Amino acid sequence: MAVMEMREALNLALKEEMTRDEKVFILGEEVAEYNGAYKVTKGLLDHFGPKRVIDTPISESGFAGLAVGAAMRGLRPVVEFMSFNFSLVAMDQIISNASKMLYMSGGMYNIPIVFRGPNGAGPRVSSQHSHNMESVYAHFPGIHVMSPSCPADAKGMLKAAIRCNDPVVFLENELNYSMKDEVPEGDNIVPIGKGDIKRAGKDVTIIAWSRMMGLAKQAAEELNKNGVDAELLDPRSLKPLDMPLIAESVKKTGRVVVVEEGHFFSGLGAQIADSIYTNLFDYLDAPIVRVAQSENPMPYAANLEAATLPSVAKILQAVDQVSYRN
Amino acid sequence: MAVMEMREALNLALKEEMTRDEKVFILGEEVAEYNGAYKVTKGLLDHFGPKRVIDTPISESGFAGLAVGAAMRGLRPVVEFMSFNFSLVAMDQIISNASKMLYMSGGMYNIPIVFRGPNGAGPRVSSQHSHNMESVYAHFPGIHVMSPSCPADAKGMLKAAIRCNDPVVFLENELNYSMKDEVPEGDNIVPIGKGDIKRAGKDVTIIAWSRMMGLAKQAAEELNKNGVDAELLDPRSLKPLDMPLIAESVKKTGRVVVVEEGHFFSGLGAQIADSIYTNLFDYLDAPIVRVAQSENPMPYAANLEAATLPSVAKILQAVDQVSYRN
Amino acid sequence: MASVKKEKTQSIAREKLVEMFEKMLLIRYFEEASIKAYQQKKIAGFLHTYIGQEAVGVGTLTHKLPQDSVVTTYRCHGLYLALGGSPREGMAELFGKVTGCARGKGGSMHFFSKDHNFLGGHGIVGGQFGIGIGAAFKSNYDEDNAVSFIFFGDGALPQGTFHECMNLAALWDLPAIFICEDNQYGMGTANSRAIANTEIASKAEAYGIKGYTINGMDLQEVHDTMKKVVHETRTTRRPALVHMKTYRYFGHSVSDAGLYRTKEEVEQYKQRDPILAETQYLTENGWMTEEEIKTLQKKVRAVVQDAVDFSDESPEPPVEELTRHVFRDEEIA
Amino acid sequence: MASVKKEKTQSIAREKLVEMFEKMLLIRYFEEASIKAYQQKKIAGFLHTYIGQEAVGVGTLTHKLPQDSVVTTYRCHGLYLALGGSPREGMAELFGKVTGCARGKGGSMHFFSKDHNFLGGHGIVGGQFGIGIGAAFKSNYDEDNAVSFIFFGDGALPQGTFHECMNLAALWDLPAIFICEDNQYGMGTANSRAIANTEIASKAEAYGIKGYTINGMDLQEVHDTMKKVVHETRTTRRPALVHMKTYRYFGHSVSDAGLYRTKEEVEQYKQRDPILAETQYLTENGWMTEEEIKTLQKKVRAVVQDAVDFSDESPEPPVEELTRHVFRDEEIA
Ligand SMILES: Cc1ncc(C[n+]2csc(CCOP(=O)(O)OP(=O)(O)O)c2C)c(N)n1
Ligand SMILES: Cc1ncc(C[n+]2csc(CCOP(=O)(O)OP(=O)(O)O)c2C)c(N)n1
Ligand SMILES: [Mg+2]
Ligand SMILES: [Mg+2]
Repeated sequence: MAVMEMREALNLALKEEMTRDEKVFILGEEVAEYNGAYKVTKGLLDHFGPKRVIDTPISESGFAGLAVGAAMRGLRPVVEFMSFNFSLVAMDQIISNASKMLYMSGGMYNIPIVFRGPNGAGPRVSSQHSHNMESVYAHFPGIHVMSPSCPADAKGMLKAAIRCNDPVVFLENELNYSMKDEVPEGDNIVPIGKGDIKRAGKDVTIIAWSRMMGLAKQAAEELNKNGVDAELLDPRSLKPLDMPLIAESVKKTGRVVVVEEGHFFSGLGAQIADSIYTNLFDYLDAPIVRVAQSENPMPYAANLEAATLPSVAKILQAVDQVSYRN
Repeated sequence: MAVMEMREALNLALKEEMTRDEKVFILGEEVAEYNGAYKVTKGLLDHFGPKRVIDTPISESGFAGLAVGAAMRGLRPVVEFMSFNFSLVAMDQIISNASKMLYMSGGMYNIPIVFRGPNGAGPRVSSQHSHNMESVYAHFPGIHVMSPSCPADAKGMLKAAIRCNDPVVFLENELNYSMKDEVPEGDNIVPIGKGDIKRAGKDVTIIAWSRMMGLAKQAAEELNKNGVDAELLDPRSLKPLDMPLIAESVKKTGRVVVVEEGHFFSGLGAQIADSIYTNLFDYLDAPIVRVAQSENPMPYAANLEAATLPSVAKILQAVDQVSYRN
Repeated sequence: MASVKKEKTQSIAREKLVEMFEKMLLIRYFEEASIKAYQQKKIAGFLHTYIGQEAVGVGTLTHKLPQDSVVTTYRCHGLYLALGGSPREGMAELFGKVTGCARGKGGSMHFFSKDHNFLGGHGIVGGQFGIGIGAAFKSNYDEDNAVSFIFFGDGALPQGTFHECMNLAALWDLPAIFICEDNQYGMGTANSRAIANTEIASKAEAYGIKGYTINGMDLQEVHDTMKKVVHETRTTRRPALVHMKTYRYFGHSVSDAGLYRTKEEVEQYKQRDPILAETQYLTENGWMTEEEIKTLQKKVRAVVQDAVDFSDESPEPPVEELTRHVFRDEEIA
Repeated sequence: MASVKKEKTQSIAREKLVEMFEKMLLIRYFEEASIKAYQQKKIAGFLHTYIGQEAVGVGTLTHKLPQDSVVTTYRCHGLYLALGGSPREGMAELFGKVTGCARGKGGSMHFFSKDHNFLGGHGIVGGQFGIGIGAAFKSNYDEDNAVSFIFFGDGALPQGTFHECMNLAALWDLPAIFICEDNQYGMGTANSRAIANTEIASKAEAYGIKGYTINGMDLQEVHDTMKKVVHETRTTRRPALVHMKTYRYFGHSVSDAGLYRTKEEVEQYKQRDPILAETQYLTENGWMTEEEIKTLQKKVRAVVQDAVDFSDESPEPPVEELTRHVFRDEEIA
């Protein structure tokens, strides 16, 4: 198995899928000549040429909309948002058009688009550049939401997203792009809707995705030293959620911590918690504890930024709390 | 006490606040010469003139942004979205600018804007015109979210929103505009963050807001016939939530149904449920039951539309379920 | 009305003109029937009719080739019918029946037809621009020589997406024809209260493309000029902006009282009604007798009545339809 | 470099020119210091410097009256300093210290100054247009005779908000001056790959307003033309569009390798450096001796060093700051 960075795994997924299906093309700001703001599309222009790897002006609404029209006429666009913060100006195209089209056309026009790019806080980029969009996109039916936490998943999930015949919001993370790990050769599709146990354990289930899984892993190591055996569950697909997998884990541990990078109020963790309470109430030994970003915009100052975001310490504290150890 | 329609109560709030403070002005599509698409602004142009009651082109992002700039320089804009569906094209101005400005300017520029208009499904207006936006706007810190369920609240809440020195998303409902009820004279401010018990009861707490409170009231009457005494709680402010009031009610009833018009997944109800589970776990006699719109875009056909939306029957079923009666 | 005989060039063959005339009649009668059905509460929600604007859609889309795409606003019935969409399926859509062109799920604002690459029927003002240039992009991608017709109202011009998509189309040589159906109002707002510089065609220059102004009440002018524009866009791959001056006789939607304009203004436009004008043209040129016109009108009315009957008799969507078509890959979810 | 003595009109008095020259120096040195501090990891996140574009901001904002407003992009340090913003508070903001102009919460992209009605420092491309016209709107509302300066990059022109706000400003006579700082690239994208029709000033016509093209590397040209434009907008209340041709010497932000342009191109622009040009002008005209220039440079360097020292010594925001300023009405929430 090759070891590669997350950005390389994503790049490989794009390359393989573009090779497999010539209806797949990618467009976005700086994806071509600049090789991508975060180099995820590196080399694709050279390989596939300007017909299929397309630099756009700063017109997110325009090119997201273009992708919808192209998809209706049979192409399979991959739209890169330089970051998902900028998807806010294109939101109407994603919600009102991409996610509604199949339904409101009575099944006539499906929209095979992947909207992808980094989600969440970059390092020290402050208020307007640090949004976590998962709970927003997950709220509207007609669109899937995925977010990988390791290179192998990144590749297998992006391939699944590209092959999906419906719109997918695919949330990467800038701070994870240089994460290195093994990536199996071949297709190794990770189906939409399938979560993964990243560490088996019996005492507490920590649900985390994207960059938060890294923190959860560190927390699990710490916990292990103290004799707490944490199970790490990565839903991978944030919508639809892999409820069978979650149920299996919760039945085993009886205790759940949900970690998300985004804001607490109306965060995706609230839905995950609600789904667990509703379906697994009798298996819970304690109320679920959520770890999330605090309820303020992202500050620039280093100390405040650190205080805002979830951390290993906060996860440990949450595990303590859910285990009635505090 | 005068009896008036919800639209008249809102109109009166606007009129009184514009009279009180000449920095308050209103802008939006058709608010002036047309007297408002839903007549909420009726007569305001005649009364205050075109300087303060302003018809805009269809440029939601432009005029929402204009409001932000005007607010930074000391005015107090009320922005009418003809419906909150159209706020999707202005979302970046609301999230990235209005809700972040005070924080990212280190406390320098506050943004006293009310973004208001009908939210949720109009009658038979299909996929693109039926969004419930509460959980989206409530997710981002820096903005309050309110939604009235009766004329008196509509007036008192809108006045509070206009006097608030921070941005408020104020969600009305087209189907409620002609609801008639008593409205007390005078200011009768309903403070942001204060919920209300619309019916006291002891067996089950039904949390509902906006048009859903009407359904909840009908359900409560039905329940009463069967000897079930429901408490109806309207949070009114959806963010911040009135957790003390909710706690009081839950401690009394031990059973909770949350009704929202919007979609289930990542709906605001998930957060309300999560907050209750977290803070009041030991008081709950059964898992909370949520009633929400089903997980599909809004269909046009009458029978499908009816099947999608929450209904009295669905609330009754939820109460049955939470009471272990099914 | 003065004779139109000599004002027009006979650039259109009789057969073609009769065909277009029939389409205009179909749209007119279809829309009249829809208003009636709305009053009978068989139709609900919004209903935006195309009455008055028939010449724009019919005169333009007669130049559409099978591979071309068309997209428009919520005011979509006319274009759907102009393209050859089934009146039965159109009316059934308005009635919310499963036999509708969108299975009763879309409604009045969301007509679609895959057979005609009719990409809808869109409710968000400006939301269709991207779709239209996307179809044009596809045409270049697949080199199928298609063009894309993007219809929009004057009210959509101040939206940001207009600018973004004009720029993208001009920058990338996307064969998109931006057709502004300027019926002079966006709801109750006269376009001069919404658009700085109402010389709409002149906005093309900002993007380095060509702009055209057409009297959209004149079927033959629409036909002739659009023939040229479509040919040019098809061959050069350069987008174009077309300003169609037209008028809607009814309110913005059925619930609009129309207090923002005078009856005289409406009457004035009705004098220039394209159906009236072509009726005169056909008879004065001896292309059709009054008798033939009446027969044709009858035939078209029967088609519309059949559509209404069909819709009346059609079933509502079964309730399983509620959760179908959320995703194409229905096994996920 | 050829003598500039005779090419320029002496429309600017010595004192004024020296003042502007000093401002340009301040910006240049401040930005150089910020790059250094970034390398020393005292600054993090994005850092977009104004080096090369000094003449635009300085030559324009010298015409600002106290009641006027200014808004710009993330490339905001230069304008902040041109307005008279405190170098200490600016640098401290970059250092993320509580003494910063946004209390360390905004960072490089979000400078603000209420004293100067400097409305920020905005990170979303195009996000500031609305703010700018809103300030202009306020000026009409309060009849305070102000104008609004809206700076934006060439890369923002394809954004929908540009169009929406140009249209609103022209439609409503909002005294906003739209100043496109065309440094020829939006990140790695040459403007010709982003904008159909790069004659930016000509886009004013689409809105029925005036457009101007200015050599943004020439302080005196900027000063003179903007004097006229500002006066015109202030008196007529008509917005204007100004195309400033300029150049950034460094990468888009500090992390940009700049492979999309040649060293020769950069060098060519550096030859036209406004600080260099004005140095020559001042000395050749005998307005300052080389000695005086050196003394001035030293003085300005000391100001910047003081700002760095101040920022080094300033405290981080106390952790209570984390949840402050989410709302003005802090009791709600
Ligand atoms: C983004 C958005 N804002 C507002 C509306 C509400 N609305 C629907 S149609 C309309 C007027 C549009 O006028 P125009 O574009 O001229 O088209 P016409 O109805 O005249 O054909 C408005 C304001 C909407 N659908 N979408
Ligand atoms: C809506 C949006 N899309 C993308 C970005 C990422 N981005 C930041 S700056 C920039 C280039 C802007 O170029 P230009 O407007 O010319 O300004 P300059 O940096 O040259 O001053 C891009 C693409 C953003 N901040 N906002
Ligand atoms: Mg119109
Ligand atoms: Mg630039």
